[in-house]
Amino acid sequence: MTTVEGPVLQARGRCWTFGDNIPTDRLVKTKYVVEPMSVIVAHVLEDLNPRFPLEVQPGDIVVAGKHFGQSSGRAIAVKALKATGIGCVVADTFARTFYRNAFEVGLPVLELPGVSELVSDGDVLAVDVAAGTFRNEATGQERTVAPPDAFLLEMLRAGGLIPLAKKRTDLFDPAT
Amino acid sequence: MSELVNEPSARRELAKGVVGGTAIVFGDDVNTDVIIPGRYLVSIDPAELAEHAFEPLGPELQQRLRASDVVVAGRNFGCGSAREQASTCLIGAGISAVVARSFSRVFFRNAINTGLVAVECPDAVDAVEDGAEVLVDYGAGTVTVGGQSFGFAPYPPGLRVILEAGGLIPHLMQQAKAGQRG
Amino acid sequence: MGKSFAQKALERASGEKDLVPGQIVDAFPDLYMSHTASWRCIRTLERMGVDELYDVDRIAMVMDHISPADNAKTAGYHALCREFADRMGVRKFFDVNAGIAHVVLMERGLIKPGELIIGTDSHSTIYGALGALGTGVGFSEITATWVTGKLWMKVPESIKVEVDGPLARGTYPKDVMLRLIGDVGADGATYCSVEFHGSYVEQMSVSERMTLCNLAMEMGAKNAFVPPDDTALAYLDEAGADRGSYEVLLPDPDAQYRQVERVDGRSLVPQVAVPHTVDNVVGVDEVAGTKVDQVFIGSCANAKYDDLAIAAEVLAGNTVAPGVRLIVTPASSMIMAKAASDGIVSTLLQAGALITNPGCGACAGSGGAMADGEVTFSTANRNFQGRMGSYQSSIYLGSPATAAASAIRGVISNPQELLA
Amino acid sequence: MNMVEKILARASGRQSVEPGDVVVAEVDLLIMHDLSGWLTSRVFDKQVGGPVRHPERVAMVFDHHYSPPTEDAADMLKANREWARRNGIQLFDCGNGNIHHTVVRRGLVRPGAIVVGSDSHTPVHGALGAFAAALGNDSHAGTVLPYGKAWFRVPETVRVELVGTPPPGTTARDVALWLVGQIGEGGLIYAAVEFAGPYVKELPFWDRWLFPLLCVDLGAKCSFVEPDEVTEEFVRSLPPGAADRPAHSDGGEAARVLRFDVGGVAPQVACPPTVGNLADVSALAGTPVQYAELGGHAGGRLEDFRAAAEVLQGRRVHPDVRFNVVPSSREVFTEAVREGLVLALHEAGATWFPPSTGSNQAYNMGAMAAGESMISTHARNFPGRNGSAEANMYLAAARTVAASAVTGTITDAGELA
Repeated sequence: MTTVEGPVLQARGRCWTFGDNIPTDRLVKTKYVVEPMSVIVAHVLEDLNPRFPLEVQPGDIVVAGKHFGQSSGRAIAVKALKATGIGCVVADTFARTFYRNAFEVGLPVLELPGVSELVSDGDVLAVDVAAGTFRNEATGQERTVAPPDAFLLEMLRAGGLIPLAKKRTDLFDPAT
Repeated sequence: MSELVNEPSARRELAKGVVGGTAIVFGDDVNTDVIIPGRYLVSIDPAELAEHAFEPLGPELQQRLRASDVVVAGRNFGCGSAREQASTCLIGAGISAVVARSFSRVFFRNAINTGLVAVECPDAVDAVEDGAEVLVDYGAGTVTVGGQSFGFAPYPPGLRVILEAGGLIPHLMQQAKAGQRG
Repeated sequence: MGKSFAQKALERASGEKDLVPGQIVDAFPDLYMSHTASWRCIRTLERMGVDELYDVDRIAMVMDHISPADNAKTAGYHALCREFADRMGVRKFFDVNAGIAHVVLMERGLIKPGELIIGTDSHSTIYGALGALGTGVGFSEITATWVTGKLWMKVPESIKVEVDGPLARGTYPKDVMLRLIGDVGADGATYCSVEFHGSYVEQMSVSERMTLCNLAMEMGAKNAFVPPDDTALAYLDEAGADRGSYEVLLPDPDAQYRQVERVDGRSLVPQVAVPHTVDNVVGVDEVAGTKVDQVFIGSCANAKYDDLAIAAEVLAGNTVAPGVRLIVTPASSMIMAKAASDGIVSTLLQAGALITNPGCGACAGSGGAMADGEVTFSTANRNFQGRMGSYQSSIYLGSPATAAASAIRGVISNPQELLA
Repeated sequence: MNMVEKILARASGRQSVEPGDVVVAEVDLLIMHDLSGWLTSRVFDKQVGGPVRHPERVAMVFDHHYSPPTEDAADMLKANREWARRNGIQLFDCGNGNIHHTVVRRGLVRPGAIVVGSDSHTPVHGALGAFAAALGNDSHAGTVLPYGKAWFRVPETVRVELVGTPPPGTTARDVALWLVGQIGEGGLIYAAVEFAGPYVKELPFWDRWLFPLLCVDLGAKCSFVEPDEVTEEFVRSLPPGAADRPAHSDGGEAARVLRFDVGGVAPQVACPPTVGNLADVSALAGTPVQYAELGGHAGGRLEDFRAAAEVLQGRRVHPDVRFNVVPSSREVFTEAVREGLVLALHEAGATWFPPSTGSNQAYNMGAMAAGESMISTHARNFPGRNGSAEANMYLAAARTVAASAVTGTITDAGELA
């Protein structure tokens, strides 16, 4: 039996598409923020696509337009997406706090300008975040971008910031 | 209409003039915040309200309430607010009558107006133990507990019509219909 | 045999003569007050399929209980009430910014001596402070009255309460009433009309009389009454009630009373109602030192202008104890204006109070919820279990002065020590 | 290096930093509100634990609730209070004010400091010459609380220069809203946005405040106005706090410079569903509103109350409108009483609420039914934030909000008869 440390940085799965400027408020509505994750995850993104929380499968891929995850910096929005079991999120651009939170909670994300033009709901996609590669198996279209910073990839592989900080005391707590 | 005619089963029994069954016994001064907390007043649905009836006293008591047919209480039952849901929630919980030493006046009015039998009968209250069988013969003006029968002052005719119609609003609507026919 | 106030008022409202206690009559109220619960009346009316009302000018609606709306559902109820008022021409409609229904209607001259007023609120007994017969009913009854203009009323027996004064410094009408409720019990006046008489009542302001009549409900009263005198008439003049538009009804000198209660204000100390019933009353010193987490100065019992002034007098130059939340909710918009213009708001703010918008506030669940084990000292009229949040929290009731003193010290305290 | 780079270099013990570098820097202030504090404390207790390294550098402000409406809310606040007490963290309980205004008014934010918080508008503290960024709960729980540190990628600087003088009736809030429309939501992702130019230099402190505030809607990491005499004078008015360490740019570091002439900007309204959906107020004239509110991160300032009082002078709020006024801090409320603004707005028909974030996300107030509309000085207008997802939120300057409250429809204050 093998132990997987942190998330797999490659994903292959069906895609769910969302538009531009999606705020975290609509990923997880305010009234659910204080609920247990099992409740939150049953409502994630339901405003924009009621089928999503009901039908999303582990390994599926979320593709969004520009400035995905804007508004509140609440990490709970990213944690809720991660809890659905999706393989990764690819967007034209991300809101900065969403992007940061994604690495901190261990959800692979790839910023790929123009991706929203390349996909339709249900296409099967293959994404390698560490390599910066993207392939739409339905259309055969491929793209490559610069992968995230090495530090961010290290964080992802560690499973997020909290496990990383515990491991890398040289960075955060050199005194001890 | 379903929200106006509260709990059809209780009404069916009323027509025969006798309601009752297993009793659940409370003490004096049971107030409306305990019967139905203010936070649930956004509903007027008897079934939904019944889920929260007597919630401050805990789930065990709530279960017993729902398994009971008659609420028996001491003095001043239903004191506090004018909220009509205090009687509606009991109807929703399957309670067909309340027998008490005395009622707060707004609760008494609300009971009549929602079609819930509410009788003041201190002697019967003295005789009842938790879980006993209590029957209210509403026409004869008696409460029967374990073979013993206790009298209570019958309702004035004007109020009795309201009760028998299932409450004030159904009563008004019956009147209106009768008026239209006539 | 002489007649009580209630007999006379119900004779007037029913058109019948020589009523006796116990008799049931059809009475025609002068005003039907419904608060935020109005939505239930509107829904009921819709289902009845009736759109013709008896007299829309007798309808008063005040959005005081959940103000402002706390979620889309209650916002929808408010919107329904506004739409109904607009469509039906309900002119006595007061929105979420006005304040507590009872206080708003009184200060605007809509409650007059001798009138019969029904309301979807048990504390409608308060209207007796202006010599009206005010009583609480359920929302079905309000709806029925909208349609038919009448409802059944039982003619009550009467109880006479005599209050002698003057009150000692640091004690107030609230203390008088808590003592009385403690003495007669929560059902001591059930179904009765409670008339307040006596030398000290004559000296009271209308606001103080409102506290008496409001709390009469907590001993089970159907209604309460203070004989209207020059003080009441001056209040009515200022409120804009035309003297020709009402008739003062006074009990006959030989009216029959079921009982007479007497409160000697001179020997009274500040009183506190201890959880979880209003008739569980002790002198403040018996519970002094009890830790409080929150102090609430609000409600139709004690958030009128003079109540805020009393609190400010105690709080001036002091600050709220660390860890204590002091919430002040003025009873009405007009009271807020007066308190803002004469320095009371400043004094309260400087002491560390949180001043909310006017309305029922924490007394009716708009804020002030407590977690398990917490304690609130409140100037409201109810301390029932679970009324403010957790079923495992506690509410103590007392005067605004006792509340303010307790906020300063962080424990229940006798205000006489701070006012000395 | 520019201001941000100098602050990050100092705090990470480096001689210099460049855009793109990842640094671990010492944090001077972590701010949390009731909601983010609760989320962060749970992550900290469950996944990290241990003492808080510098509790004196952490502040919690209860501003989403001014008075808990439910037992669940009361439980959250109680847990927060206990957590703050247990960890020695400064707590500003209900009624002190909006998180950002409160920590500034209490002197906790100093020029040159590193300020972090979960609230997305945390970059507003760049108005005092601080480096301020919004981080997620896990950064706070995982590194800021246990070690007093956070990781940052050094951002590129984009300098936004504003020139010209807008017409009378156009306020700083209008210019700020307009800029979001010009640059576009997400138009400056990850940038450090410097606001400069003669228009900005001339603004008093609380008007400058509105510019770093909006940078989150541009997607920026942080934003700032270089400290100058206006900043210094404002800082002198605050209670004393930690030492000021103002940093100044050497000049010319900006990767890009955007220049805007604000000379022709009319009063603006941000329309649903997003902050970047701007229109001149005249284009929306006549749109009915049922709620109007002065409050939120961008409102509730004395300047807003003064502007509203001026508009409302001799006028009354329309009977169909609920006009809510929410001071941004206890200090502002007290000053508003002293200036007679509380009475003036109240008598015109407004209702005052406790210092807080007001209707932001409708925790205590501001819930709307389907089809209702609000115009406010708030910072956000996403559907579903305030009750029904079918309700509409319009964002505008205080003058426009007050004028709309008078007419019951969206109205340019200059058009009031």
